[in-house]
Amino acid sequence: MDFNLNEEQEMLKTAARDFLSKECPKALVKAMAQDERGYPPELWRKITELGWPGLVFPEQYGGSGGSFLDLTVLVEEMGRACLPAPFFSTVVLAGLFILNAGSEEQKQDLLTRVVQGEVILTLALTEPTAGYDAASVEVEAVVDNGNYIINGTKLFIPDAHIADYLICIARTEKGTVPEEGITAFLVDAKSPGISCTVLNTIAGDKLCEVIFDNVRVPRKNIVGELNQGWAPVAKTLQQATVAKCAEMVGGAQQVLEMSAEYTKERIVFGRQLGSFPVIQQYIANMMIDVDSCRFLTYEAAWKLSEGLPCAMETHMAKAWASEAYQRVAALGQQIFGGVGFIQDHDMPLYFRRAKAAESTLGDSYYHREQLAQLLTRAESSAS
Amino acid sequence: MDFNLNEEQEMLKTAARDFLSKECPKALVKAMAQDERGYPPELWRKITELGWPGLVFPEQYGGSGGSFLDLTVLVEEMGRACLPAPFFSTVVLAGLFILNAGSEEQKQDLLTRVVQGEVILTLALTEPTAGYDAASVEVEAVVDNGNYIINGTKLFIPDAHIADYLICIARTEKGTVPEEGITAFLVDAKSPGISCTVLNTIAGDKLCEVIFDNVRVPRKNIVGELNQGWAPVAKTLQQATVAKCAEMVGGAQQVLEMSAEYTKERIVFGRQLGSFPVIQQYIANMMIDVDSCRFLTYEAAWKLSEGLPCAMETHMAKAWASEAYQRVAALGQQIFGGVGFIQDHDMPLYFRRAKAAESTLGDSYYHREQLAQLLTRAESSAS
Amino acid sequence: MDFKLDVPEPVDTDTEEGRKFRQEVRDFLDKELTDDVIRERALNRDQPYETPPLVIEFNRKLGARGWLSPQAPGWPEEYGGVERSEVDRRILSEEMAARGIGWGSGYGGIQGAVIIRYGSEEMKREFLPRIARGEISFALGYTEPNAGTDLASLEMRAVRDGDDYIVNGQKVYSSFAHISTHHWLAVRTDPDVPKHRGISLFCVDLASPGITIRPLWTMGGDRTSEVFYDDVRVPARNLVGEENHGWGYIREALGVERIGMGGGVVGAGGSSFLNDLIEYASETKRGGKPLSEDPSVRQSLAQLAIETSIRRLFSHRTAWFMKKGNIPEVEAAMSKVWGNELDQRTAKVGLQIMGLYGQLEPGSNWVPGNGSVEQRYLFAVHLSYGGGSHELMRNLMATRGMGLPREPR
Amino acid sequence: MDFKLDVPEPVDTDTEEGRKFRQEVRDFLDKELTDDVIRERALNRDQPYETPPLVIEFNRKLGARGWLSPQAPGWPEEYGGVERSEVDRRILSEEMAARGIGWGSGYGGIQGAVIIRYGSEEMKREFLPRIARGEISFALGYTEPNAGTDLASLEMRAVRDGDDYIVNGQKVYSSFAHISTHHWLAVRTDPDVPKHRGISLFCVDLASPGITIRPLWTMGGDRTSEVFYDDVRVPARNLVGEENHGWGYIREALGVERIGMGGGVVGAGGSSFLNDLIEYASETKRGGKPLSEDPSVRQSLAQLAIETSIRRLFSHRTAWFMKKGNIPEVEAAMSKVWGNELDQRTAKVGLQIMGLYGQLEPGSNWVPGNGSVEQRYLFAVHLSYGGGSHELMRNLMATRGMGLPREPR
Repeated sequence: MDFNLNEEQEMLKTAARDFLSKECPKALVKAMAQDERGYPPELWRKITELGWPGLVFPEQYGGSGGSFLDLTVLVEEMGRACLPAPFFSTVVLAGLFILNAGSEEQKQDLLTRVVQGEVILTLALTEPTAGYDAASVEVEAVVDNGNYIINGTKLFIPDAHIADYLICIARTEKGTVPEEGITAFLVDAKSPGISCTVLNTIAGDKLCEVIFDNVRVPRKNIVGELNQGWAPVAKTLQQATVAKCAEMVGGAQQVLEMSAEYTKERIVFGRQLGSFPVIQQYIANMMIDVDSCRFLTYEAAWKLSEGLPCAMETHMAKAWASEAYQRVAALGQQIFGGVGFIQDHDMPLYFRRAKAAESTLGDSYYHREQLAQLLTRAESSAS
Repeated sequence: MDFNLNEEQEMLKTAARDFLSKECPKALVKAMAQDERGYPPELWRKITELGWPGLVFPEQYGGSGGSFLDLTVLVEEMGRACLPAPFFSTVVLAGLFILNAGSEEQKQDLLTRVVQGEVILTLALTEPTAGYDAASVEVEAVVDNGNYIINGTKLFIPDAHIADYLICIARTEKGTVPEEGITAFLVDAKSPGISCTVLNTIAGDKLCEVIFDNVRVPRKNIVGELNQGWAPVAKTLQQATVAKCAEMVGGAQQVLEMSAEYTKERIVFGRQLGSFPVIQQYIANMMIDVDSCRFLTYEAAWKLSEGLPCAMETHMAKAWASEAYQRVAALGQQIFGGVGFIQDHDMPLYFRRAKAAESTLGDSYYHREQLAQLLTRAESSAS
Repeated sequence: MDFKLDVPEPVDTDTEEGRKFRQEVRDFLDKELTDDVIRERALNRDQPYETPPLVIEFNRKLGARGWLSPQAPGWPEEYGGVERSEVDRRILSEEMAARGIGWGSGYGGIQGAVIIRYGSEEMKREFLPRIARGEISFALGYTEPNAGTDLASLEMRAVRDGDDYIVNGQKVYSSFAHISTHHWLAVRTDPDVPKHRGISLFCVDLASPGITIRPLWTMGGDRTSEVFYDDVRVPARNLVGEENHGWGYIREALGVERIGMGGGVVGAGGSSFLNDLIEYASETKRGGKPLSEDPSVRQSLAQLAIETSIRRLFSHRTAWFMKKGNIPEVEAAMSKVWGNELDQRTAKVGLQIMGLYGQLEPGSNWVPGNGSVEQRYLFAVHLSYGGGSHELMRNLMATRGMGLPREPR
Repeated sequence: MDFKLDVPEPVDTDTEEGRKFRQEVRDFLDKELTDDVIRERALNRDQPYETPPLVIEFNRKLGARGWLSPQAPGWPEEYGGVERSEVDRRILSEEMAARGIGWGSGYGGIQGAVIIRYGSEEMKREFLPRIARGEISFALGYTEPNAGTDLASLEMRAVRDGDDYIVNGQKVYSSFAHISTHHWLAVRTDPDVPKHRGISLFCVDLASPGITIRPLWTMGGDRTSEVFYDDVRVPARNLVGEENHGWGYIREALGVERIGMGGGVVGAGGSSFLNDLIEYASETKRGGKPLSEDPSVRQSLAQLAIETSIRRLFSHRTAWFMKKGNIPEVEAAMSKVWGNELDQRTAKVGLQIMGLYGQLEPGSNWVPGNGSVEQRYLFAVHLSYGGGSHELMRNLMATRGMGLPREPR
């Protein structure tokens, strides 16, 4: 057991924190929520120069071959800084999917460009059905003359409005179980028949509605196996879920720290706010929530890094973090009071993101139910 | 709207409180938890002399024709005092069932004797199925030569060990729905074939296992209509549920008051315990729980008294009180600390009863689900 | 006990005059009571002390006809009270209730109540008729950057200078200051006495030279304001009551205000919101089944229904307690704490039930109910400290309600 | 980071001597480590500072063979430490782990740790070997009727008289005092200095004349004791460390003690309890279906599984932190608060799932699992104040962990 990061990870963490606190001030974050694109290309260029998009990809694609745990460390700092950049969509969702499922040729082509910061990608999975299971995939792709024609609506797709390519998860066959008959297509975002609308969201992130109206995709753009697309989606979802938890850990940690600092500065009834025992109880509860989120998340990330099975750990981390981050943010708001309720303050950034993060990639109920299946299945197979 | 009791109810409440604080000290309550019978006959005699068993029954049966709200006031004080007496079993469960379902002759016979304190009754409803719905009734009564033969096990039956008669709810027919084919039988507790064992319970109340082994009951002992017994059971359950809530309100109120008093006496770190803001938050939360339980309960009781429908109010009261009383008792334990953990203290009486009361007559999940049925049914019929 | 709603004695409004008046009221409401006014009133129900813009306009029109409510309990005629007949009052009540808003719980009432009790004769004659006519609207000037929960530590200064006071300093979170006519301003007039004893209260014309109002946008999307005073001259006749007695008036106003918080208008607000959620859950399918068939959703909705009932009962208890002539300090605190925390929970559960759709904001494609739940989720954040922090409310409940000793200071 | 469990380097125990020793240990355990001892140890896992009766007996037998654990980290031989070979230690660990108990986390270790650090040479020679042999068992003598959470306000007096101290007064909640050999007694030796500076610590032979032990039965069904001292003579050589320095030793002992609380032995306790619940839910039918198919039950069990994982991670973190040579004050407090409150929740959820059956007590017909969950529900009540109230633990976490200012006294 070792609860410390290793030396390289500590360096990565420090470097990322320093960089982001300098290059990604909160004013920029707030401006980007209003911005049409939603990210500053200049900052994204610098991030690419730092090699972050390539951190987790193998060296043969230009990456630095870092572990999933390394990625987790980096994403935590992004969550802390509320970084407005297409990292999660391009690297975590689409990039890892390509790594998990793509052909060598696709990896060479796409991952190399991801690493260089030349393309923005995203994974077009969710739909108006609003679920993360295979049964929720209803967008259809039918074969036509060696091509596929995609029809339907994808919803809540991050960064689709700026993406060069979408990886569209579509149904190509009605299988006997929902997991069968799903295929992933690499779709040029400028293909005729695609229309994309940015949704207004609580976090000011850029989730999109993407309508596919007879969108034609060549067969060679299938990523992975025809009809066998669910397995890599599931794997990618697991990785993305842990990464999302890391983002939440970063945010929660920052809320805790800024709240604790504020309780030392703020004078109420002639005393520092932090000297009131009720406030101390709040801070202690926030500490418990932050540490518990952190450990659950990093245990899952470590297992992913080591190639160990971690379905249970992933469900635990996301079920817990979804609620804990919201609790931490709510206590932060209560501690800051009026000053934290002003939109210009940093608190609302976290309060809003905590809500968004809860619903993304499955909420607490969903993950507890998944966990219960594993728990009771283990039980019934043991007895 | 009037949140005060009326003058007679205030008098009843004061008289009951005075009487019980004198005649039912906590030492007696504790002794009775160890006692085989579980109640002091002398005290029961005095209670009968006060007319409490007759409070809610019409004058033609020797009662004083009080309202259900009057009964609620009285039962609250019993809950406050942790009264060990067969009142709930005899009057609330069996007595009200007879009033709801019995023939004039049965009422004359039985209720008159209840009022006089001559008989102890109970309702034998629950079984190892441990539910309060009709489907949980599996004990069978089959007709045999004008008599009925009852077989099966009733479980968690209060005061069966001292009861003169049991009202046994049995299945006489397989109906198309579980509510059909249920019949109530008045059974002499000394009938051959009945064996009764007292269970050890957290509250030290006397819940029993009652095994019916070919118990013969004459046809005339049917209370109400053959096969139509569920409706009066359901009505009685509603009344008993509200009465149980009143008992819980009384207990919670007492815990709040004794905890608040203790915080004024106890000196910690040179100050009264109650001057610590964290303790004040606890007491405030207890106040909210006590008042909310009280109002929900009394609204349901008032509606019962007025003959108004109150299924929703009943589910609300029990769902809420089941959890709130436990919260109040747990905070009481936390405030008293070590001294309240000693079995001789009064706190454990309430902590234990709060748990027992939660599971009795349907717990929070059960009542919330029932409530949800009413809420969504209203919605779907409205739309 | 009696849980029947208090229904007034029947009055025959079906006379020729009555019918005519009813038609007049209906025509007026058809024209003036727009959906936007109704929504603004509902959103504002937890801030009865400040008047939002459309309501200001609507009140002015009501006031012009003598139909505004602050005087409903009966202000003397010399202060602008209009003695309407029982029939008229009943019709006004019924018609406005039919549109989902109450009559008799209008704005400006809190300031009016303080002025009628403590104001000089001159102030009463100047302000009360204009409040009754809806011509005056107030923004609160209490909070400062260093005086929030601990309000009495406010630092803004007013110095007597002839017939005026010269006022300097800054207020924050002064909602609707940019569209109100007056500031209900608490300032320090004596810095050399214990902090509670040197505060005075003024009615300040917000058009006075030297006042600058700057917007502050809240997380809830609403605008509030900072108000800066730079050598502002306020006539001494605008002092409410006595100099240096302001803290007592403010406490009284805060107490009155709090009564309306959390519960809102009895029976309104919270429960219709819950009904919307139940309707949403019944009509929205996930995985082929209505959300309302999901057992967790059912448990959540049932729990909210119970807690909403408790809100209703707490509100009724407070109202009943006041009606008996008591000051419902503990009762109002309980009602505020409960109602406001319930608002937070309800919005949270609402968004949770909506899943991914819960994060959508007004105006977005696919947004359920135009984002009203999401807006409420953000708005509700401030309810647990605005108008008295819930930590202080709970301390008050324990000390005043159960006699716990106060924390030694 | 690395979440692999720390597994010791492999050691070849499969030698002839090793096999022989293993057989000897197995035979011993077959005979002495009864189910009752195991259960008593498990129940006592949150009170590592006092030794329950069957464990006292078992430890004595282990100690007689030199197999007891307090000396496991290595006490010098002159104080009774037995230098066992790595092979022997490994075999003892493995065999006891196979029976579900740990080796190396025995009783008397806390007192031993204080004595070895602060005790006089004479005291070390007198007590440590007997602790190592399991001959001595301690009951804590800290709490008094007016000194619980605020322990330093204890009033019991010891007055020097020649080579002895004369002790008078009363202790409460002194668990197992009636079967222990010694009292680990905190008394006031100087009443004229600030309260923390006048406390001393003694090892008192509980057989001393003038000591009366009276039973106190707890809600959890366990016996604890009141201990009365009436002019009890305690030899001055039984003073631990220096006179009037007792508070420092007690705080240190409390800190060590707390490390074990909440988490218990890493990985043990809580999770097997949860597994029992899952098993119960899977095997018990209600309305024809296993309880484990009820969605609410599933949510509850999953939540407990997550919270139990958090307990495990908190415990491991504390252990790791200590291993690095740090004093885990904040970490241990978090672990205690979390673990003990989780124990309360787990028992509560357990009973709730059992429905009507949840209220049955041990020995009753129909009781599930002989009432172990119900007993735990009652027992767990005291965990949130015993060994440091959770309010104080949280204050400590915030002040030491995040640097919040202490409450002014």
